[in-house]
Amino acid sequence: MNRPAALAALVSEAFEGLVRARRMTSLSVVLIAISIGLVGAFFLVAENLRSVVETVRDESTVTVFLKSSATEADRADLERLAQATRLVMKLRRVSPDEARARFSTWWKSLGPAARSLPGNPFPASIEMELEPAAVSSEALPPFLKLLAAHRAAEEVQFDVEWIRRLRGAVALARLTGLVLAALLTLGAAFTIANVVRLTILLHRDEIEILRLVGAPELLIRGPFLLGGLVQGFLGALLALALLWIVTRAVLAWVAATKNALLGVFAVRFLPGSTCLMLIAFGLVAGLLGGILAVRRRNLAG
Amino acid sequence: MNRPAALAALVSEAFEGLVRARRMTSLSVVLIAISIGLVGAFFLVAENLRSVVETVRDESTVTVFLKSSATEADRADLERLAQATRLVMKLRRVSPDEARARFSTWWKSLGPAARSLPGNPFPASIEMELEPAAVSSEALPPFLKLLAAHRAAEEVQFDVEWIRRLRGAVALARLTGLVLAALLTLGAAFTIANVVRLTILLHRDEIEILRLVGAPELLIRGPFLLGGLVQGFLGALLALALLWIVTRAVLAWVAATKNALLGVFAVRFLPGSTCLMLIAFGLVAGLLGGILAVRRRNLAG
Amino acid sequence: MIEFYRVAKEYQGRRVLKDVTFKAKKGEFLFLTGPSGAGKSTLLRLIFHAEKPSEGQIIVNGMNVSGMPASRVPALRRSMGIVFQDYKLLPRRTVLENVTYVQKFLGVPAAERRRKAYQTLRLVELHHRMAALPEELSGGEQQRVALARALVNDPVLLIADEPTGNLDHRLASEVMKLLQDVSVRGTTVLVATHDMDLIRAAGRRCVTLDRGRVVEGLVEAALPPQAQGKRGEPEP
Amino acid sequence: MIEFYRVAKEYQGRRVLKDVTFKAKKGEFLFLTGPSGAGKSTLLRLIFHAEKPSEGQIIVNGMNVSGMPASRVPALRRSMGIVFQDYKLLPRRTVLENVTYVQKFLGVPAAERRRKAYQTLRLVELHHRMAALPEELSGGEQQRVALARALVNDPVLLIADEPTGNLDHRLASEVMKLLQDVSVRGTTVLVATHDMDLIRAAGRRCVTLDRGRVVEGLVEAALPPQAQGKRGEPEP
Ligand SMILES: Nc1ncnc2c1ncn2[C@@H]1O[C@H](COP(=O)(O)OP(=O)(O)OP(=O)(O)O)[C@@H](O)[C@H]1O
Ligand SMILES: Nc1ncnc2c1ncn2[C@@H]1O[C@H](COP(=O)(O)OP(=O)(O)OP(=O)(O)O)[C@@H](O)[C@H]1O
Ligand SMILES: [Mg+2]
Ligand SMILES: [Mg+2]
Repeated sequence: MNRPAALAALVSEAFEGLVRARRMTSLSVVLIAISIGLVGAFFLVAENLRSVVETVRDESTVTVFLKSSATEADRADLERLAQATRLVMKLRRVSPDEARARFSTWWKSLGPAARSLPGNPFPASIEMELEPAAVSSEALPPFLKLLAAHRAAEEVQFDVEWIRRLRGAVALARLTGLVLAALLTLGAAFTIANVVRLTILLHRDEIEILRLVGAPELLIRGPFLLGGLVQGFLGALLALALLWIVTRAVLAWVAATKNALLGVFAVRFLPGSTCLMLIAFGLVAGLLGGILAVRRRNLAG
Repeated sequence: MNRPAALAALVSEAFEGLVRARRMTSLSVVLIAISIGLVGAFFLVAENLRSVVETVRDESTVTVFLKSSATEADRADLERLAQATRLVMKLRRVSPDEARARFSTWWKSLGPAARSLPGNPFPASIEMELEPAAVSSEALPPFLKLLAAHRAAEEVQFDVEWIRRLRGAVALARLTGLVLAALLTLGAAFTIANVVRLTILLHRDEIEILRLVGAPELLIRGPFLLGGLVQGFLGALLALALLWIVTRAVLAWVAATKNALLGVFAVRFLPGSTCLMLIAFGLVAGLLGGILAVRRRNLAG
Repeated sequence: MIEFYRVAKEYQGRRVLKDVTFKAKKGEFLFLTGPSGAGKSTLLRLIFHAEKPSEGQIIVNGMNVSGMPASRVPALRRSMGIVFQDYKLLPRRTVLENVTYVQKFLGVPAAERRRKAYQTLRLVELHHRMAALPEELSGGEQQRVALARALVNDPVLLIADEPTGNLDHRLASEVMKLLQDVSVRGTTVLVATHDMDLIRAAGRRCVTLDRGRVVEGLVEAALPPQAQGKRGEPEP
Repeated sequence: MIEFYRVAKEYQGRRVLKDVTFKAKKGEFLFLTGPSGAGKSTLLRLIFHAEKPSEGQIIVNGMNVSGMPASRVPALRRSMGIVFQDYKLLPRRTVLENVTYVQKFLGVPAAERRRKAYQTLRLVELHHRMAALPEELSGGEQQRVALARALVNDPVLLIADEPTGNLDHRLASEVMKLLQDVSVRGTTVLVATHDMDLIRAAGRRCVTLDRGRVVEGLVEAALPPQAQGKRGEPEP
């Protein structure tokens, strides 16, 4: 037995089989692409919503609006208070001018008007960006109370309910996301295994004949295993291509739409590592599907 | 030809076929269930995130913090100003006591402490809930400017950037959701059609024989059509059952977890109408799949 | 009943039937013979519209088969009984179901189907295997099931492609007797075979094909073997 | 070479082979005959381990087939050439691929496979149809492809189940001549058939089965037909 030639024959057989059963092959590639594509779509959405999640984290900021009577010593005192706790990550003073400038940036058309206001209606403030853990920390309420009681503080703004809700939403979305991702992954593996199994069922007559004429098991199963692998690979590539096209389309839509609100999102494609992961997933699923499908029990038909 | 008997034979044939090919049937039912389940999962997530979306709408509120010197006339003046525009949906006065009470509800453990504070650090305010369209309206900036310039206003709070971002996030999520739902629906229909087609491919030898012995086309195709319908129906039922179990599981997890942040979500199952829609989807997809699959061209093998 | 007029059949440029003309009257029993690959099966397949002729006219039962719309083909085939050379039994159905499958959908009640199938299977000595699947039958048994299926519905035309190829002598003669009985009752019977002994024993008209051509339109029985043995089969 | 010792085979309680004992020596040419359903194919299937015997011992080529592990079955089958009663050709492969499929995976180069296939197909007069698919062949042509596949690899044992059932007389005798040549070159040949003429013409040993039992262990050729015609086939 000439091993390299036999191997070459096996590989060529697998490819010929895929080409001969063009329709079946494209069908299973598309089914696999759908499965992997859904997993990919999930990651894509997650990737693009990450900025929102990060925004939510950014927003856990306590703003202390200062009385106009507040002195430099008052400010330093407030800052010392903040730094004494482990809750605050970053401190930033916002002067009334800065507040007005910020307002102008947000409302560009209003900028000149804001600058020409008699006096400055915006109070000075200190923004205290909290540590991520701070929101649910037990030390936060006393700290807020301390700030509110400070003589220089006009108003302490920390919309807890709002943040609680958002955090809940994000946690729920994460949870559903995880469940969904797990389901999708299982579904994709299941689909691929079954597509390979169906291919085998479709060829059960051939398999019976090959067995009867003494074809080695490796030769009978090999092409299906290889075929599963190739289909998994092609499916993953197709899925990535489809996702890329969808991403482009969304981007084009976002760019074309006059809705400025969407402009804040830089629609991103999946990072390279995720793409590789999806391809690996296709390969592994194809191989596993093939292995599952060609167990002797299944081949016996 | 005895028509009722023939019809009964057709139906019984379809069911016998499904039972005889148990493995194939359960396989395609599961594949269909996965397809429909994904669509359903999407709706389920959408259903449960709707409250968040509604929250975002709630939050387009302008809060005018009042100077302690503000008189009743000032308040009425501000309210008049607000009502003169078409931007404001609802007005609400928040007294310092109310603000403190609200704070206490949010931070239950802090309630007594807040009440025992010397004096009341919370300023009075007027909350102006905006019309949904107001956020992107051109009339909003001048209105905000007007409010800020009012003699009784200490501070006008309307975190535009924040709202812009959230609105963008919601819009993007909606868009991705729509694209995803469309893809999922297409994917489900495609899967079902192809599962039925594969069933037919698996029976191509029988179909050829039936043709040769003069079986009427209706008899050849009927069982596959009916089979597609039944598989679609069973798949939809299975999908709903799976989704229900997942919902229960998430609910149990939320209840068991100590994370109070998740408590704000009442995890809901799909409304009855959506369930019916999914079942109808399964039926239609099964039937369409069957029709597509049994076109003469496909049956010719 | 069956009329071929200058029929030709081509597959990808290969002519497997050329200028075939013959007639079979109602109730006639006609043999079709010729060496392997002569075109016997192809000729039969033209009759039940499994293939379309490349040239010529085919009239079956007064209908022009060559130009028949697809929608009328099933009824045409149901009016015939066909024994295929490779049997074409439904693989995952019992013998009973194989024999009466089409009747079921024409609304024939189960009891009647069973009775009819039993009677017909008795004729081919397989009534005790009604519940068996084809793969549980021997080659000859499968062939007899195929014959029973063709006979069960009292067809006006019976087409049998090599119906005794896997049967021993005794069964083969039984089957031929059966076919002759059927033809006596008015059914036109057309049997393709290369078993010259059968043809001789039956003593019926015979059309001989060779490489797609009719070389002998009419061979009466009991002629000396040489009359058909153009290609010189070694005689026992 | 082949030895059956008190072999029995049962399917769901039906005994289709009972107490079968016989021997075939290396290079011998042995016929197996008997009426339809006698158990010929079942006996052959036991030899290449497509079925396991319910009782008894089967020795093939010095190996005990009855207790053979599944992993050694493919090699056993590759050492034989098998012609199946229903041919078992790969449906979507050309004649060439059908004949040399297994060799391809044993690393035999394409040119050599082609040459060998051509030579073998010439013997059955099908060398001009190497590119055809089985469905494009007549029944007899398919049967000859099956024979070519069995012969192509110079097997030590050739098993042929009804190899001439769809062949005309001339081809049938050619095939028998071919099988005898093969046996002369040292291959053991075992042919199941109910064509008594063939057996008589070949003049070889013959095992006759009836309802699963060996009723005649040894029938020499050229005996008067009555000697085998126990069940009374009508003679021409
Ligand atoms: N679909 C096809 N494509 C190409 N050639 C075909 C096709 N069907 C049949 N042929 C060829 O036509 C010729 C006649 O075939 P046919 O089956 O009619 O022969 P036959 O007389 O029935 O032979 P046998 O006795 O072996 O069954 C054969 O050479 C065969 O190879
Ligand atoms: N898988 C099976 N299950 C049940 N019965 C079977 C099975 N295979 C064969 N038989 C029965 O065993 C008997 C012998 O079958 P076998 O195929 O060996 O006959 P044979 O001698 O080859 O007949 P033929 O000449 O018709 O091919 C038959 O009655 C057949 O129905
Ligand atoms: Mg033929
Ligand atoms: Mg047999």
